[in-house]
Amino acid sequence: AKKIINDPLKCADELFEGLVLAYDGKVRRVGKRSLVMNDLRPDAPALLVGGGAGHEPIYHGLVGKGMADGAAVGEIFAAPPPDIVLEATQAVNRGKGVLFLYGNYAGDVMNFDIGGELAADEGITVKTVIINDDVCSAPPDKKQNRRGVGGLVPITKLAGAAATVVDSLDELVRIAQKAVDNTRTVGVSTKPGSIPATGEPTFELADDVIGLGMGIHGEKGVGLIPMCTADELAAKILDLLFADDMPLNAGDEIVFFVNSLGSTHMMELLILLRAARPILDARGIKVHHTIVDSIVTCQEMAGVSFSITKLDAELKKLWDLPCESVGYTKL
Amino acid sequence: AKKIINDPLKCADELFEGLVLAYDGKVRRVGKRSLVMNDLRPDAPALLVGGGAGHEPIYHGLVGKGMADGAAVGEIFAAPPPDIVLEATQAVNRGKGVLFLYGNYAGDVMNFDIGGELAADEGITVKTVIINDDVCSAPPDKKQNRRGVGGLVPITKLAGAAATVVDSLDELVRIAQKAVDNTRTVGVSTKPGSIPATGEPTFELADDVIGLGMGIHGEKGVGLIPMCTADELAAKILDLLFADDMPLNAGDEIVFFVNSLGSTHMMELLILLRAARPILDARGIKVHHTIVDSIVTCQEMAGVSFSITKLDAELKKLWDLPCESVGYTKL
Amino acid sequence: MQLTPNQVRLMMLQVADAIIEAEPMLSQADRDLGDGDHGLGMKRGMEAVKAQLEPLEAASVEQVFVTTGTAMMTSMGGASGALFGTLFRAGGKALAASGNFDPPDLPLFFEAALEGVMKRGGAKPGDKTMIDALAPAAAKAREVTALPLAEAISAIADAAESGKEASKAMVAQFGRAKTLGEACIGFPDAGACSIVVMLNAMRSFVSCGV
Amino acid sequence: MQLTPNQVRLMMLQVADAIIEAEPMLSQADRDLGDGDHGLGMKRGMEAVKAQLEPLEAASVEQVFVTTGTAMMTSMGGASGALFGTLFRAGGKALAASGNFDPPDLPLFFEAALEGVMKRGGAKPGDKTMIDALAPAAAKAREVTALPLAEAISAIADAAESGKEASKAMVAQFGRAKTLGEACIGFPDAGACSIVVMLNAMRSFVSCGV
Ligand SMILES: Nc1ncnc2c1ncn2[C@@H]1O[C@H](COP(=O)(O)OP(=O)(O)O)[C@@H](O)[C@H]1O
Ligand SMILES: Nc1ncnc2c1ncn2[C@@H]1O[C@H](COP(=O)(O)OP(=O)(O)O)[C@@H](O)[C@H]1O
Ligand SMILES: [Mg+2]
Ligand SMILES: [Mg+2]
Ligand SMILES: [Mg+2]
Ligand SMILES: [Mg+2]
Repeated sequence: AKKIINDPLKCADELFEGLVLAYDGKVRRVGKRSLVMNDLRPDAPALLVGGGAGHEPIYHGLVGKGMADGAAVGEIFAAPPPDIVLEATQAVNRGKGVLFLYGNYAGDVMNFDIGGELAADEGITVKTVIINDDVCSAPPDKKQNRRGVGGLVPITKLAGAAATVVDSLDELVRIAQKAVDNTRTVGVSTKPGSIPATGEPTFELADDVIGLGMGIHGEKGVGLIPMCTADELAAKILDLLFADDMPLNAGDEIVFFVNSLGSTHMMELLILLRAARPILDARGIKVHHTIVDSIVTCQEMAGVSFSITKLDAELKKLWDLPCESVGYTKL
Repeated sequence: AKKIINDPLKCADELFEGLVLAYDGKVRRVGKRSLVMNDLRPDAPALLVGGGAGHEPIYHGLVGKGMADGAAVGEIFAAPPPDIVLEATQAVNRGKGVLFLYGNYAGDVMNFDIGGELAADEGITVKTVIINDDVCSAPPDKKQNRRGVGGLVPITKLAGAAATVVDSLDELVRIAQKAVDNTRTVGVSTKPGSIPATGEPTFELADDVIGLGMGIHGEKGVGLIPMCTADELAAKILDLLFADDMPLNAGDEIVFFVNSLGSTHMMELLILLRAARPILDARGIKVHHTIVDSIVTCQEMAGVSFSITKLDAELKKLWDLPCESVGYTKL
Repeated sequence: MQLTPNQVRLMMLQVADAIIEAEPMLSQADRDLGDGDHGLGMKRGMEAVKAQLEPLEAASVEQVFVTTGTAMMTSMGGASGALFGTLFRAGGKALAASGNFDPPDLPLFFEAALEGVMKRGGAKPGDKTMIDALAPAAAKAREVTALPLAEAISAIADAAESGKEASKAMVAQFGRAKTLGEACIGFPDAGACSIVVMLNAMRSFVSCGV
Repeated sequence: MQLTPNQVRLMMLQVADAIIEAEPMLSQADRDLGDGDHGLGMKRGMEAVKAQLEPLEAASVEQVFVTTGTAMMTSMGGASGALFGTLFRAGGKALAASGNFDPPDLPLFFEAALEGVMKRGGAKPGDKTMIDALAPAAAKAREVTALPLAEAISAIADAAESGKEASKAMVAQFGRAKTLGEACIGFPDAGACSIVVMLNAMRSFVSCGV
């Protein structure tokens, strides 16, 4: 892959430094590789996100007003180590404890757990909510095996909004968990990603197939389907979302997020949205807000995902609050 | 190219329909292929943008609060025909006339001109400001030959903000022209784009070279340079911006926009920003606002551009107003 | 000899089919120098032309050409939509008075078409645009007013072909190719190629025993 | 026979170099089943280990291993940073009392390492993880407490190698490969490969006449 980088092994550190600059002084760098908002509400529970680098603008691009309070940043495709989790935890904590909100990957779980143990040693209360919105990565009865993918954008937005209004960590945990419980994603990939350090594709995919449910590093999902039209693909993805254990009924209000994994052009996202909306409309599902963007990405990878977040009255109120970050901003 | 589309010849119509849905009711479709904000300020001059499709989210994705009032949408890589310009003009006009703001491409100039003549026949006052920010496409003394590229994002934002406060079309023209005069872009490409209907790359580019100043359809600029590091590339791009006829002095405040042409990952944009900022800082140029995003794009194309918009007191005030659109939103 | 309005309609349908068939060649020509969509745009335009002309009860030669131009202008967009639309609309209007498409009136058509295109786009002969095929065609039309229609059109088509060939040596001053500089030498202009395809289709129509 | 703290330090430096050299193979193993970064992460970890161990005045065997584990845990991130960090920290602490790295105490090291990794990651033997190389190594360590160090380590390394080979037939239950199902059969686990590289490096260190 022809990449605009310097030393391939320094990508994570360098993109992190660039990201801090992209925030125009609204966040500051902390320790080795964490960033934290400058303007934190005093005496409030904190929201910390994080994960591996190379998927920008997530995860660390979702820090800001009405979004996360800070982020712990790992190496390319690798969860942040515990000492980085700790430095970020200390920096966002305002005496009311810290919620760790991240995607369900073994590395993230272990490193945030160890980081949380270190923070507990320092007297900081830490709770964890794990994002596992990826329908295709495990059946509903094995939800603990599901990955976190596109859904982390609406979930971070809702938890971030909650963090601006709630008074206790438990309230923040309750709302973040509700956002997770109410969010499902189905994604597909059409072209593999690559790792900057090696330039090698992380998986192979023939020209005439689509990887259904494939993860953002090439982890397999439901399997391969033949290359098809946008209309067929939109229907297929929605079918998988409807078939999952989260009921979607007439009258339900949702956030609908159409995401590109990076190399899929926005034209294609819009053509998919055009196909998807009539299907949602026909079921009486009301789209309260649409996001069409490339936020959950992987180096060079092409593919798309649909995420649906069901809004109850509480979540809808939180959704409607403004938010601002490098990766997602809403008036 | 492996594209998620339906009929390749219907891409423009279908992405247009998807785009209208992406606006969640804030815009409506008009006529053949125009979109217009629903909530227009009465008795105000209007801002109309437009251009070919396939570069999403520009141009039609920049309609909304504090952005353009409407957009005329062409086919893939083709300016909108005059009847579409006319239908859009009629829909945005509120009796105070309409400013056409678009990139400097022969097709756009001719079609907007004809559309404007048709609108004049209907008694609508039309003025035109042409965006020509692309430094590499012609020397300063042939500025009329320069294309419109990345700069159209800050320029549309500034003109859109102006359209929410000014009372006369002439004032809108003055401010839009000032935004154009104060904006310069230098871009490079690393991988060719393609046209959905043929799947063929629009140009060729060897693995070991970068197209310096290449346009968003592959139009040539300054020439080819050897593939280089992000740090070298950032310095080279800034050198070309500094060498142009717009003075950039210590104390100047700017908007700095780092754009991906689509397939270049945000990681690379952030690594470039990290390289660019110290160079700007060293010259005493103050970055008032940074945008790091993929907004001016081409199917499949990889590459980046830096745009600089110099803010005087008036433009700075306009910049700080919020705006909202599918392609760019700011609190 | 002259064509009836209905024969002009049939001729333009044949022109439309020729352009549609030439789409890959025209797109390739635009890939060499521009953004690769010229053939697609022309094809889109000609499908719109066919949709308009097929059911048309042609009342005048002017009407056929103006309908053609308007259909192209409103369906194509891009540089060539405005320019080819202008070409046929201006050319057609120039025949309003005489009402004929015959050798004595051909200069009216081509000169008005050329003038319209030059005014609209600001380019002049030598700038490596469609004008470099259209201008020689117009000049030739002025020379062949006394020939039979088939021979006149044939001479005009040959002139356009030579003009297109000459465009290979030119450095573009207009359109997307204008930033290419010397690199565009050796390739013909895509719009000039379209002019040639059109005139060749006209030639084969009028030579087949009209 | 037993190693001095400084010899353990030199052994771990040799382990570090072996992993750094094996980076392409380890990355390929992770490309087959995961996200392709395992070799890079291990290399990064081992460079951090070298930076810590090279200047270290080794005071105890425990210190060398805990320093190794902490360096890996804080520099690598990802699943293997936490797991290999835990492995060396837990294993090293288990040698605190005896202070020796010799055959009678090797079971302490490997069993504590195994227990730490299992507790941290929740995986068990048969889940196609590094545990499938580490568990047989620990079992073998319990059997060879009476052998000379070089022979004991060699037997342990062989056991790990067999375990890594056996992992090829397993269907992953943990880590990124867990969504692959049957498709992961035939490929060894990347973490298990790292265990084997490490033990082979230990073998060659202790066999070279310590
Ligand atoms: N200013 C101009 N005057 C005359 N012809 C022009 C001008 N600009 C472009 N053209 C013609 O248009 C052709 C390109 O048409 P097309 O590819 O359809 O449009 P676009 O450049 O918008 O993609 C060129 O080959 C050239 O013949
Ligand atoms: N829960 C677990 N228990 C034990 N080992 C695990 C577990 N999860 C992953 N591993 C090991 O980690 C290896 C992958 O490491 P690495 O590629 O560095 O991490 P990541 O999965 O974060 O990219 C796997 O090959 C496996 O041996
Ligand atoms: Mg990883
Ligand atoms: Mg075009
Ligand atoms: Mg073209
Ligand atoms: Mg891995």
